[in-house]
Amino acid sequence: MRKVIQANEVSNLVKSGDTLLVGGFGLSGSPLTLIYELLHSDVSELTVVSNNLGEDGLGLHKLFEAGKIKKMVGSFFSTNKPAVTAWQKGELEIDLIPQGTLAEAIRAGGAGIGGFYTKTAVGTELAEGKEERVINGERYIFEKAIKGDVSFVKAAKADKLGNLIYHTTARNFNPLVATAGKIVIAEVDEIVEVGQLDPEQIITPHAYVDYVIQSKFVKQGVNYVESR
Amino acid sequence: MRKVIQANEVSNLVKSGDTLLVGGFGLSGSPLTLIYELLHSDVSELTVVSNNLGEDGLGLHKLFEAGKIKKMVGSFFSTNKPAVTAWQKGELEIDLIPQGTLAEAIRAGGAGIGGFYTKTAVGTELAEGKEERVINGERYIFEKAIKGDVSFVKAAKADKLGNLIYHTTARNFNPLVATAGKIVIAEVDEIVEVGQLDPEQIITPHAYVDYVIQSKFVKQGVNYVESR
Amino acid sequence: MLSQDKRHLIAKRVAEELEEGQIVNLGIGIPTLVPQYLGEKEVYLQSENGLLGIGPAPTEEELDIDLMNAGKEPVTAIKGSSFFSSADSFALIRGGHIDVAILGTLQVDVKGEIANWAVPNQPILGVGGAMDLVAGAKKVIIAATLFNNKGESKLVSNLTYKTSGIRRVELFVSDYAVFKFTDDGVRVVEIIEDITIEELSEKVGISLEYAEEKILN
Amino acid sequence: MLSQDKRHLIAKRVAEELEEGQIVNLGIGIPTLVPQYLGEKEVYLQSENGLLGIGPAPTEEELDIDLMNAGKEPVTAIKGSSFFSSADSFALIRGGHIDVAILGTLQVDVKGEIANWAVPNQPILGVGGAMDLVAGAKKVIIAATLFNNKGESKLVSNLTYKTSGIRRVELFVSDYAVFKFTDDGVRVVEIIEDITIEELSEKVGISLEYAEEKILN
Repeated sequence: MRKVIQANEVSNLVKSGDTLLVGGFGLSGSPLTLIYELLHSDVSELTVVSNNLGEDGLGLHKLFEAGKIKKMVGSFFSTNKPAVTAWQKGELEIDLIPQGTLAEAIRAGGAGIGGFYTKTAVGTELAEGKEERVINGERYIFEKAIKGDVSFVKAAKADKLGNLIYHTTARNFNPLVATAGKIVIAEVDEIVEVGQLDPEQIITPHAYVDYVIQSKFVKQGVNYVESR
Repeated sequence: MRKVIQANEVSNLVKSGDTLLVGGFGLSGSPLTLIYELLHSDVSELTVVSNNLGEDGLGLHKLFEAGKIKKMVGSFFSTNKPAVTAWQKGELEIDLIPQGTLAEAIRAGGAGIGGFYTKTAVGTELAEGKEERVINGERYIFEKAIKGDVSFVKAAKADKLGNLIYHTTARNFNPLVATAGKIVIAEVDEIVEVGQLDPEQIITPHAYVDYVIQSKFVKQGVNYVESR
Repeated sequence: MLSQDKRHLIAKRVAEELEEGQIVNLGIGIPTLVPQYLGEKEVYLQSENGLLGIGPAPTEEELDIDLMNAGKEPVTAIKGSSFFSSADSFALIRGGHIDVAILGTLQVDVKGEIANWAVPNQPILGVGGAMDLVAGAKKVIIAATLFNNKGESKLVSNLTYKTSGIRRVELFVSDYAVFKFTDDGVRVVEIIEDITIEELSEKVGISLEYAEEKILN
Repeated sequence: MLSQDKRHLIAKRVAEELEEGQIVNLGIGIPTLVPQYLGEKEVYLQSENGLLGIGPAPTEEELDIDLMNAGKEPVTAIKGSSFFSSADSFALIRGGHIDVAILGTLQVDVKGEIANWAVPNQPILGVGGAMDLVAGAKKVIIAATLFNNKGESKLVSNLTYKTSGIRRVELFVSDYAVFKFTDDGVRVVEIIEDITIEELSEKVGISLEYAEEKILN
């Protein structure tokens, strides 16, 4: 029941070919310490489920540059030029899903829901090949739940049991990916004693969290910088 | 934009034949003031979606005694003898749904999801007549989302915008029904100024809440009693 | 043995199955007796109505109608507990995040399928969270007396009561024996009552065999 | 008119459409200019990444990478704001709890169907929350110049770009006119630029009619 581990233990938890669920919206709320730990490992052929591929040269983008990502599943990659180029060359697979559908599919994966019907994207190119059904007179498309082998979560605080709270919009996809991975690792700014988090305010109960690491990054304006 | 109203304005918001979504687990977290306001109104033929039918002589059970409920949708009525008798006589329709499926269906209704596939109840009598589908090798059944005309919510505090927080397990179904009614009315123990609730701790954002009333009940041990 | 003693015997044996740090959901009845036999072992009790971290029974002063368990009994919450909605609670349950559900039952068949929600010859108007727990928990342990108050075995060849779902339970801890369910069917892991396996087979009406634990595990 | 003036003209006109207390989601571009024209009218701005209650732009000291809008620009949060996950945020959007979404577009057809996500002749690798907003918001107002930078009308008989969904928008506020979409098709509600409806029709390449507002509303 030792949940707090060292960052260098992380790469042992991820295998080549794994599906990795990663929280964050762009870099905001992105688990950078966890992501960068994989740079030094020999894992490869990862499928990464995350709204974006970090930003050019930062976050998940570094994993991509290091040739560790086979496929991305997310909602927005247009502004990431190297990813677009790699996709055009057939070097990167991309599965594009509307942002709300992505969020709902990850939640469903964590909640034991096999799939669901959404109004979003009905009649569009992103609905092609997907089952359509009329429910109460409205058109919906079917989406399957998403689960992962390992989830990378960024939270503001964890207690030693693994309960998590988040900070402002850095919450984003983090509580969702925390529910849907076989192994869930949370990177946090601060680790506190059990009892120091308000039970009404805990967003991710410790039942979801397998490991906790101390983040190596601190905020500096609109950047996260490595702490010394 | 006047959200805070008087209890006696509530019955004007409910029409005969409406589907009413009501929070609470047994009596715990039950919006008693809102429920009892309907006793003095002429609404009838209600379909009520709630985990239970209150408890004998209390909560929703009073609405049933007053002959205002045509149909109940929920997960547990066995211990409510008068309801069981009424069902046997054909005087009360009951739609029995597993508790988790009920919670998920109400959430789906509020979230623009038309329906979903759940593992719960596969192969049981409660799955009869429901579509079954195998997803990734596992059996699931289809459940439609639930929406209501009016939602009755019990919360601990509201600010004047309608943001809500709850208290311990009195939260239960309340945040769910708050998302899934065309008209959402929250009964609260305390109404505070805008800015007095922690933005990280708000469970129901004000976008969901149409009206707020002050509860007439206070806690006294394992009971809620009418305040004088 | 007195009925009350049997219930405690079962609860005590179930407690041995739990491991430090597990997330556990307790059904009503015998399962609620398990925590008193955990000793130093810390497990976290979840309640369907939205709590992880049920504490000891409240004092008179602590009684609070807001804070209930799924059996609608007043409870307390321990340090490190958290509250959540019913949707989030069943996401935890159905999504496979409960390590062990300890449930009572009316019947278990030899494959481990259980019937624990619909009381025979009564209107079927209650299910609660029973089917969600059966479908979702990582491991299901049945804690129940082997015979009902009519003297009928709860372990049966085929369910005659309504099934709670297709998921097979892992273990049935009774007052006579502990039964394990695998793809090969039911095996006796341990005999508790002073009885031979032949006598047990006869009482139950099913030919029972010991598990070869070393092979099975 | 300068391009920048046109953008503000559109934003100002859109601001008139909003009502006190509404929950509003703003797309990128012209929609982000709307708040400065609201005057005393209080609306609540929602951001897809999990915020209801976006405040004014942050000062240098307030800059915080944690606190961003959906365009990944730093923001602040007002009194009465709340934070939630992306799943809860899109539940709000898709579930019909956003009163008005103000979006840019590439094209609108005469029935009000829009194409606002896939830039032609570029790899389609981004959709973000565009389709969720189109499908879910109670009312969608398009805020865009009438002509793109090649001089082509964005109001078209049939979309030639990829649709954002089957839901038809209610209003298109452009720099030339305000268009309303009903079951009968598109109608001009108001002409902004000094131009006749005949001249407008010719420029757009579609025969346009005025709305009879009294009948339509």
